[in-house]
Amino acid sequence: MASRIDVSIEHKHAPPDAGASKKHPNTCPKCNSHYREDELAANLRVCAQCGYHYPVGALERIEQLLDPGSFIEEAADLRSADPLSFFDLRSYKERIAEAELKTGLGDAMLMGQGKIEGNNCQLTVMDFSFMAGSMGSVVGEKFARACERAIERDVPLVSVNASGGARMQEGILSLMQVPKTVCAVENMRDAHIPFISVLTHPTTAGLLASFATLGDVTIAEPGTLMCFTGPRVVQQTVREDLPEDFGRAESNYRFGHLDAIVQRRELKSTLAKLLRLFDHGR
Amino acid sequence: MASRIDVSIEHKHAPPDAGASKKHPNTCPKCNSHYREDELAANLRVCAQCGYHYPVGALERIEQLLDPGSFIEEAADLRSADPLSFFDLRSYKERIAEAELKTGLGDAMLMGQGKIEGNNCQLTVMDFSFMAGSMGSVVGEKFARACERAIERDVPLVSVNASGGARMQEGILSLMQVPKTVCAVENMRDAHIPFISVLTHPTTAGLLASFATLGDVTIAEPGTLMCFTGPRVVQQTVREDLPEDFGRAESNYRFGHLDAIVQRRELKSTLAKLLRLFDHGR
Amino acid sequence: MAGELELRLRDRLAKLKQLHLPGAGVSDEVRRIEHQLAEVDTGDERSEDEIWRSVEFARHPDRPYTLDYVERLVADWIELHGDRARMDDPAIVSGLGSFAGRTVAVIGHQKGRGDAVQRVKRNFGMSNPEGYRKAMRVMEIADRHGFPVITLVDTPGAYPGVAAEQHGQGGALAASQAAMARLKVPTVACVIGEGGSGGAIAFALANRVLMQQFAIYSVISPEGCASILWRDAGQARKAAAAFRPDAVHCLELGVIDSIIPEPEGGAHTNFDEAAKLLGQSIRAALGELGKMNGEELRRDRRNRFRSHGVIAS
Amino acid sequence: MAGELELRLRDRLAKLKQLHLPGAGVSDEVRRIEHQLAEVDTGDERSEDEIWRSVEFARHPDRPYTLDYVERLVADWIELHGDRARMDDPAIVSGLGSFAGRTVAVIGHQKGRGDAVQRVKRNFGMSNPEGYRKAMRVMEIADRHGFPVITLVDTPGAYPGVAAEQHGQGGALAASQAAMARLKVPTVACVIGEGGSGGAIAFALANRVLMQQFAIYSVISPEGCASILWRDAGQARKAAAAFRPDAVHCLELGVIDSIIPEPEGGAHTNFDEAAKLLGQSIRAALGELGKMNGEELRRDRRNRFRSHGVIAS
Ligand SMILES: [Zn+2]
Ligand SMILES: [Zn+2]
Repeated sequence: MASRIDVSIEHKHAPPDAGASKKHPNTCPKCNSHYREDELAANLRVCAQCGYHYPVGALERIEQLLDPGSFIEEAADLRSADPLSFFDLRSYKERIAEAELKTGLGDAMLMGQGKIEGNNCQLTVMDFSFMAGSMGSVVGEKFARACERAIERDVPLVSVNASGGARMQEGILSLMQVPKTVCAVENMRDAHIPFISVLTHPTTAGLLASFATLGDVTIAEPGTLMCFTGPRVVQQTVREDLPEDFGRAESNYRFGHLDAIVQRRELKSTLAKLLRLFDHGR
Repeated sequence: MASRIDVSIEHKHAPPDAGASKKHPNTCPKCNSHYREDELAANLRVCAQCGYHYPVGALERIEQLLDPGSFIEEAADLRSADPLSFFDLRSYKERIAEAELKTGLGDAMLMGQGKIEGNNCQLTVMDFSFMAGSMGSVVGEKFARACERAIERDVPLVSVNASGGARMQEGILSLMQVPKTVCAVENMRDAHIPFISVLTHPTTAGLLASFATLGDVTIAEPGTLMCFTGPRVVQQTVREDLPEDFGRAESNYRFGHLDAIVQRRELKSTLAKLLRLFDHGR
Repeated sequence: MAGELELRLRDRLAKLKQLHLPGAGVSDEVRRIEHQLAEVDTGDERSEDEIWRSVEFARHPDRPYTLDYVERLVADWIELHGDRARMDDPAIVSGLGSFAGRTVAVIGHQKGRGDAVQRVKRNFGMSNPEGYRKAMRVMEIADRHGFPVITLVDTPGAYPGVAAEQHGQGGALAASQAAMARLKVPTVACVIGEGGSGGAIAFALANRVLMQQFAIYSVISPEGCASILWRDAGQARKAAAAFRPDAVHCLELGVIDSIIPEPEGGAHTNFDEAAKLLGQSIRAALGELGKMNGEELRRDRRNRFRSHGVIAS
Repeated sequence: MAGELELRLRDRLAKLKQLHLPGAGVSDEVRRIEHQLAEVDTGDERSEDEIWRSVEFARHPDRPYTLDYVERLVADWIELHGDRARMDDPAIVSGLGSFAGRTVAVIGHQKGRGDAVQRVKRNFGMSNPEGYRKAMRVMEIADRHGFPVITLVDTPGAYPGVAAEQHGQGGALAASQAAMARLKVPTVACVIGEGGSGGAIAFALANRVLMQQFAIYSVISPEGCASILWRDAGQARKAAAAFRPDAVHCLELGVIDSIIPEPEGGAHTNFDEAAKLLGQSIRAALGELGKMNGEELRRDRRNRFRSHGVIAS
């Protein structure tokens, strides 16, 4: 059993262009253009020079997508427990506390209801900056509740995803969020509730193996890394160079896994169009 | 529009080892062994030397598979009309009459009920020697009725196929047998009637695009050519050498299109096993 | 030709009214033939030249293709891509949009227009199995959300390539039909150009099958038929005259429900007018189907195809 | 360890009996915990050594694999091959057979035994997306014909290859779970060796999830966890002790429904005995499920997974 192949569902490091750089966060990692914070925010955090899509936090994403003032957050009080009393180099409790401080969020997902160009929907938005957007019990529970609310209210669910995978500090319970959220989607499906999944950089591992790929319509922002196993682990396994856009939205689109790649500036209008279409069939 | 690519669903000539040879029909086209008629029949028309599966006519196939005396033919009186008054080098009427004389059959399919190792089933068996097993209105009608009888009697359907495709002398009506038989299978499916499809050399074109690939379980005899477009036409299109077993059961098995390749000597017991299994779930 | 066709239709109608074929959905057939009789216009038996003109118009490089109609008839169009397994087949387009005020799914073959590069890019409208699998995915979405499905058929046939065979072309064509047979939403298929054999029928198992005036619909291409039966592909005109892939003949045989008129001189002479006429016919067909529930739509569709074929016994 | 586990279970049970979590299927959870309490055997908190023994046994090259159990437990076995699109994945076996007098579908990961060639042939039990698609096809057949589905889980994980990613590994894992969530027949999943993350969960969305005594079930391999969190794959033992992939811990968390005993010294020491014990547990689980109809089975299954997770709010 000496040389086992590692098949973790978690890719091992933050993906290359989401924080690994030592540059100022407002400097474009692709073309080095630099922007003032207000400039960048006004341009939806897209590089005006080269089109690079910077990461967007959950709160800012909600501002970008929802009609002003329409968002009503739900299940905001949910917090992670520490069922395994998990301790590696530091304790899980400490990591959580740090993430809360850094992001101002209770966990890696915001959930609630809102309107997009006047169309009601249930919404989940993930934030990669909270422990790499990892899915533990809180993310799983919020997503499951979002599905239940969508059914109760008879409105579509829009899910904006960004995640490195399962939150391994919750051990097997983090894996259980995968089937739990799949079941939640299946309940929506039986109730004929539309589900639109939006993949943003990066959406990988446990997220791809659960609800993120189960949308009626699945779209991604340009450049989104969306792979089950991360490029580093795949390369380690196959021991050869990977295609340049391996695992990216552009490659996934060619291989038939995406309905569309949508520029961030078109995301709101695209979602509104989809919500209108799904509404007019009912 | 000079160099159109031809995409006929009918492959143009009888497949290489089903009659093209000028050898005596009891001489093995693979290894040249020669058998007396009674020898060959006793060995289910399989070459004792090399395992080559000779073609089997519908009546002999029924003898091989069904419990003695259990077959009751149905819809035996159906005959082709000539809706287009079709005439190419000869008239369709003349071709039909010749096929009837040559084979003693009314068309390219026998249909009825019977038992396999005591298990009741509805059965359709095709005969390639009747106009290359082509599917016109009679084959379509017999197959549709077989599905209806299977539903009425609540017994599985076993279909033993051998066909070059649609019978183009019936024009667009031959194409209509494709969706007609698909609908018949869908009605069986809704009624939870098991359907086992057996592919024998050759089962191609219109047959593959209709009921032959829609079995709950799909098996083939070794060497069966089972392609939608024949090798000759494909080669003409791609202008390169085809893989040696292109379109054969062995290739289709590797590519995931067959549940099993079953030797003729095992076919009866395999069908019996499947009928038992589907019966014990009910 | 209406004299001849009308006689045949009336004859068939009379026979059907006497007959009780098991499972043949006779009353549907009667209804359809009555409808056809109302649609048939006057004229004589089609000549070899007239039939060949349909072949040429159906294949005309300037003929409107699926996306030309989508552009003119469908609002809020969003194309849905990919089979979720291996590729996005460019020879087939599928998507959602708003037609006559209601959300529909549109699925069609797509030929490339213009230079060789564009035509090759769309593979001449010849799909790989993955294209049919993409279409089935979109059908399933439409079914679950109650969107009617409109298919636009325009293909020389399924692609006869090595990978297409290896990836299960025959099975994909069958599965696509099975998926259409299963839908609980209204479905309308329109042959808008070449209705080429298996590749076409995979999208044509619909409640209503319409055909443009100069479209063709056939089990085999004229060239293919000629080379098999006459052993000479050059006899294509003769073959076409023998199996008659034109719309009037298809209507005569009850294979289609009605003929959609084209602009004088063919659809390629006036895209807007062709689209308007196509849209009207689809709208009318969907209107008729609107009264049926899911189970009735399924039964209607399967009975429609159950009745095809002519038997002498 | 039962002292500790028993206390936790009783504590959890007490809490659940007071609580009303929305949608959490509390009464099912109560029933399950009561069942677990009855099953727990006595012992102390597992040591690092004991947990590592489970890792070693679960991966033991002589451990019985899916087909070893099929051979011993299933009559009239017929393996069903192929995804009907691209390949027959040898890392997954699926088929029909007779178990305890009734037709069932069995689906499982399959490792190769013996030399490197055999092990590579089965790709070490690591499936490509096509393998999950084959399994879904067999699930659908089982569902339509009313055959219970038994899955045997034994994989280091889904295959981390280039083509696997290109052909949609993540989506296939999700789709396989969705298919299992949809079934209207009883389903029992058994972790018989390595229950490795996504590759395992794709077959584990069942009404009852059982686990052999020395099997492991985890979100990540000990080596993977160690190399991420400790930045040193050599710390695998320590990582395993931290996230505890052993059966007792999984039972403690309510992730599995019961532990299937193995022969003294592990399943690899006595295939027949291991198979007998596995067969008894599956039979018992199917027996329990036999009383539910299709809708109840679906609901039971989804409620089962709805309750997983621990939240502090
Ligand atoms: Zn830039
Ligand atoms: Zn021989």
